[in-house]
Amino acid sequence: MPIYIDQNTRVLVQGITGKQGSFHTGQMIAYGTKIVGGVSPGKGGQSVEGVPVYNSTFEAVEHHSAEASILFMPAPFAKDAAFEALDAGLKIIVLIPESVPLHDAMEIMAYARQKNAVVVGPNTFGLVSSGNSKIGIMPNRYFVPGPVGVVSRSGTLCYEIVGHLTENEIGTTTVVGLGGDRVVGLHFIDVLKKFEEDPATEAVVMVGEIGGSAEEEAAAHIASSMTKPVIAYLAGKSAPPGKRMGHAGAIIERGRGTFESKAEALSKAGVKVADLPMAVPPLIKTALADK
Amino acid sequence: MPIYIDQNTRVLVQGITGKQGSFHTGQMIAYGTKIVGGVSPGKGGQSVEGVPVYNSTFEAVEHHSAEASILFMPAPFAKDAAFEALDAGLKIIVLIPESVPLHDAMEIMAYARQKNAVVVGPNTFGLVSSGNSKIGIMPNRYFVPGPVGVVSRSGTLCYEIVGHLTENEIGTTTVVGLGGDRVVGLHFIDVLKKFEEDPATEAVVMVGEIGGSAEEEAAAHIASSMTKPVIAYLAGKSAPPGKRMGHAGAIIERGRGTFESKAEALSKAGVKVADLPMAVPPLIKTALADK
Amino acid sequence: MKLYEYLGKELFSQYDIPVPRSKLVESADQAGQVVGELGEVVIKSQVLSGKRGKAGGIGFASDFAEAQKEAARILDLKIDGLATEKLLIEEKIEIEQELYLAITIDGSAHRPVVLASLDGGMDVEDVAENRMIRWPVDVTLGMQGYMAREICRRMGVTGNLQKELVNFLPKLYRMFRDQDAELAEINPLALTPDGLVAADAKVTIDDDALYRHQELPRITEKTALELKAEKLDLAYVELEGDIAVMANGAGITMATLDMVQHYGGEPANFLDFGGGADLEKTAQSLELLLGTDPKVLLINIFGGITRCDVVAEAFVRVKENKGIDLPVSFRLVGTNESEGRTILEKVGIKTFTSMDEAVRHAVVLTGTV
Amino acid sequence: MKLYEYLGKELFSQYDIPVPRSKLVESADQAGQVVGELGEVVIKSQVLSGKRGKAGGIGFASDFAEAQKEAARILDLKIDGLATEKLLIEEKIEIEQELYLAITIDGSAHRPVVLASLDGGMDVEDVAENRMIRWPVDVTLGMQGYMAREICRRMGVTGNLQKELVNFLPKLYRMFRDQDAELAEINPLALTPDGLVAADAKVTIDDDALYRHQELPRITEKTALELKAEKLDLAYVELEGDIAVMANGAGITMATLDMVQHYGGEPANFLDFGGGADLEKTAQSLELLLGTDPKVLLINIFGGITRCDVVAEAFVRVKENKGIDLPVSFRLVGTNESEGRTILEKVGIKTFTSMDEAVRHAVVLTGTV
Repeated sequence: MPIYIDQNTRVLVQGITGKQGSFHTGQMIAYGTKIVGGVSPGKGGQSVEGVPVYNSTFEAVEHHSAEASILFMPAPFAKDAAFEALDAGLKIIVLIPESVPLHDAMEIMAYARQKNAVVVGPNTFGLVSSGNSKIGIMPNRYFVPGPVGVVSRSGTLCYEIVGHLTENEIGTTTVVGLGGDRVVGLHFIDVLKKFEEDPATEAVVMVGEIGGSAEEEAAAHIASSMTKPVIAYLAGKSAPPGKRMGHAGAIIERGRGTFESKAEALSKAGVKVADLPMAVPPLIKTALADK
Repeated sequence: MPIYIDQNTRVLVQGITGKQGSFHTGQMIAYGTKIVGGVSPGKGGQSVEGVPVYNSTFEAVEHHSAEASILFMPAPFAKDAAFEALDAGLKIIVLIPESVPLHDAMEIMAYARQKNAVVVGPNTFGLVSSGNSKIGIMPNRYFVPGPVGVVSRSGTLCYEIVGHLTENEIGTTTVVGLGGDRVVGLHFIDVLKKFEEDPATEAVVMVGEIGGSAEEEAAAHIASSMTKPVIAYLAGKSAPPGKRMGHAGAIIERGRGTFESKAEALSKAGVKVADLPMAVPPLIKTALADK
Repeated sequence: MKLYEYLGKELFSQYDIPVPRSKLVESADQAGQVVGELGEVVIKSQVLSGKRGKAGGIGFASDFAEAQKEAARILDLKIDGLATEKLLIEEKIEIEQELYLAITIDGSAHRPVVLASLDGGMDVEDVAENRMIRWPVDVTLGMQGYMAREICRRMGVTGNLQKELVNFLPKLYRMFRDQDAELAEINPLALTPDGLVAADAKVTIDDDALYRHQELPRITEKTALELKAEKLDLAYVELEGDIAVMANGAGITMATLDMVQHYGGEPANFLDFGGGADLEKTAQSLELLLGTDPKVLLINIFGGITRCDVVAEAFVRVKENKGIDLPVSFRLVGTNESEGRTILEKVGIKTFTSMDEAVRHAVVLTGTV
Repeated sequence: MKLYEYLGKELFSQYDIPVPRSKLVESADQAGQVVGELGEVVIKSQVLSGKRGKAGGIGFASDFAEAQKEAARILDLKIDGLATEKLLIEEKIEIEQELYLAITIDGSAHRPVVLASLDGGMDVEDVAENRMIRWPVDVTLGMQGYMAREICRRMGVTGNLQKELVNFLPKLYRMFRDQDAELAEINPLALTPDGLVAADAKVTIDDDALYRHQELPRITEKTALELKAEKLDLAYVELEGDIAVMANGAGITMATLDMVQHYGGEPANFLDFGGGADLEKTAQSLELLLGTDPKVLLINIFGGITRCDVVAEAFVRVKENKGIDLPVSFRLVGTNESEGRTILEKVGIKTFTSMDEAVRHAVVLTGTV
């Protein structure tokens, strides 16, 4: 039983006529995603990769009763588009843009809470129900079905690790990109809960990084509520304090958010922390074998 | 089974140390209301009519796990107090103040919707579960138990009509004052639904007036969904257009909200419209006898 | 509080909402002079009436003489019974299309609602239901870009006009919210070669929120007596009849008037002196009513917070100090009823316990039935 | 973007938040002159370091000579490696009590959070957990009066100080929201006989929202090269080692640095050239790295949106145009991998498919292991 999305999830692409939007529409369709419509104000009536384009999200929802939306647009326009998606009743919103202002992101999350909607991102690669549907920008070929759930704060590093799993013939149930920003909609705990409930998921990989306290909170949750094995990889061990390492959230500030604090918390919670990306598959194999 | 409140409902009084607040605290206790605490910023530690006073609603809720609150304060402070009550988790908020700014009232209602709370008023006399509990400023003696639910936009006129019922030995289940303002929390339809579901209520009296469209909407609801008999009295038949008759909502504007439109809509819905307040009890008697 | 058109437009300008260039004048000569500055002009009476256009309160001129003549004509006019004190002289704008746009409050949804239509210039009631777009506003969200775009879509507006409206609507909403408006209506909203221009402005500010808008002038449509009552914090409305009515509560007062009419009488006023009034306020209410020179005085008291003895004492005080030499019909029930009755009986005033009887008696006293 | 204290205080003043009277100066003589205007003063280095006080960056003076001397001393100081360019000279205020007050963003709750403590003057980490009140703010509500009162209650603040704080907090929140701040910290917040005064100001503005704050000056803590990278829209951070690292994605870049260190090497930098970069941007990234004069170049490409052939072509272009005369360890997998490999082989560059091997090779190439 897939979590969040499955092969029947009806997806809109907001900002479908842009370069990124149109390219990834094609990629998502190729993966099997049910893209039912696109939105691009002023360009209604066109079609992209065979998908009809509408002037407003309301209009697209009226025609296609969509449930999810993926957003491609410059950051200054993300809030308006996300609010429109939420107001139009969509329940899964994947925010691809990076550099969304923090206060905009907080307002989006507050409105999503009111609407009981799930926001993935911003600054995420999206999420994929392996073999079923992807709403995101991840390369298609690495995401093949299997028993492992993956949740990650970063993109390419996640592909790297999923790539190692794939090489080792270990597939995934669902892979979720939380996004690299300080304020994002989904956190490790949200996804870990879903994996715990998902009968298809036998083990979990979490890909964390320095900054914030999401990994420490996840550790507390795992210790108290997870029965499935969790393997972690954490990036940023070598990062000096006070330097933001690309991601808005990846910074050691005021002594908080260090690699050591995260690794220690996770280890205490029974999570095996891999010291290298390639160390993840053996740990997963052991975990799966121990079941 | 009482609606909204019963003899166990735990009530706070916000603005308890003021003249109105302290007087009505005594009156409510005399009626049987479970007043568990009062709030008056800066006056925590005092006691009014034996009720402990706190500096904040949060503090009062912490100590007494209250469910409802009645607010006495000048209109400019009503919004802050109502938000505090909602934020502190109270689910029934009775707003006594009149002259609350419309935009403040709209913001209160929006927040109450988020919090799944019921706001009665503003500019209401409150509500009473006859013989059990009252959260309001209505005179105690007219509200005796019986089979009739009453819902009214105005105060003294409602007492007049309930007085006529009492003289005729017809008691009430619950009496709800909606409030005389243009923006109020509860509307006729909300209360009519509750009366329809309430096994103790055998017939309903609604006391309406000119202005707005609440009576017309109620009529549509009654026609489609009410099985219990409804008797109405409408004030303002003689009011000229464009003159606001005391209540903020009681005005015939742009040809809307007239007595005739309301009376016609209600009659069509099968509601008997009394031409005088004293004509209500005979109509109710007939309705109860016809059951 | 309704604002004159020119004040509404001053508010619009504060929010960067385009209005025609204009001058406010008070005489025909001034009107004439303005033509030199603005060229072809529209001359508009500044009265608070929706019937201004139909009543001839708008004129056109392109030179001094024309403007002077039209202005003089309008200044002489009575519109809906109202005289014109100020004229707004506006440049004539080139209108390509007329829209209707308003934000008002939908009490039953307890929300603001945007009303927008391509049928500008018509009265709001005359626009076909399916041609009037209604967008309820979530006050926690306000008016955001996507909402404006969606309103445009539902109106069938595209292209340049859409861009204009998407820019325009959030400004109007901000004004509506910030200024505690209960109505902000622009009819027509004119599409000109330079973009959208508010050709008219009907703005009403919530009276209960005026305390936070000290910068706004105070405009009243009330009579002198109504103003006096307002100062005393009484809800008072002048009517045409001869039975002065006083009661405690808006609903019961309305019901009393209705009953007066039901029995063939004509109420002279609406006076709700509220719940829990003290002796002073009650006495002032009575004095106010006596000043209106009615034939009969009808007092209807159902005492809840209001104490019957206080009302009775106030009555006696006014009777002794000022004299009450007209017939009185007095209904008195509720809190401290018997004390009140005793006080009144001492000065020879009989009271009723039934509202019905009291009203019928009042009508009889007018001698008209 | 971190603001200097004086800029933070300028923002405070815009929101009616009291700050001490002050003058900004750039020389010791100017500092001396200011004493005449302000009386007893505090002289504060305007550097972006939390260690200013401990490093001697604050002085006191009550006359010209003292101020001149202290100012000169501070201007000569290096604080956290930073020189002082400006001094803020403030009137010395009479402090009755020192509080801590901050608003920051709690990422895990995706909300702002107010931090308030009676233990002002201490570092935020040193305040005992139960003495630090945390109030998460619902952004749809903002900071309302009752919340400020409740924060006071939880702090144990009553009386006059409560009134002051209830007035103060909403202003600070409004500043925080309007200015897109991610941190607004006042430590100490001083209670003086005239009320609360912000004795310090640490304000950080969200870089991603700077585009809507054109009125704010641009302050950077970046090196020249980091600034150059910023202009090219690259995430670049200078580090101390000798292996220049370039990868596509923040997480993978961090992981690459970690692995370099794991195998005993030292990275010279963090350079994430992002996903889907074109030939131009990729070439610019390479040129930037070569300009830093590293011993070894490590390129780690896991192509998703990023195309391997584009990266290879960019490499060849830079190699041919500018020359790349240092050893390179190149990892290349993903989209158009074989095309990329072919292009590189033509110029004699061998590639790895394993990140692990590529990193180990890079470390070996430094000759330090």
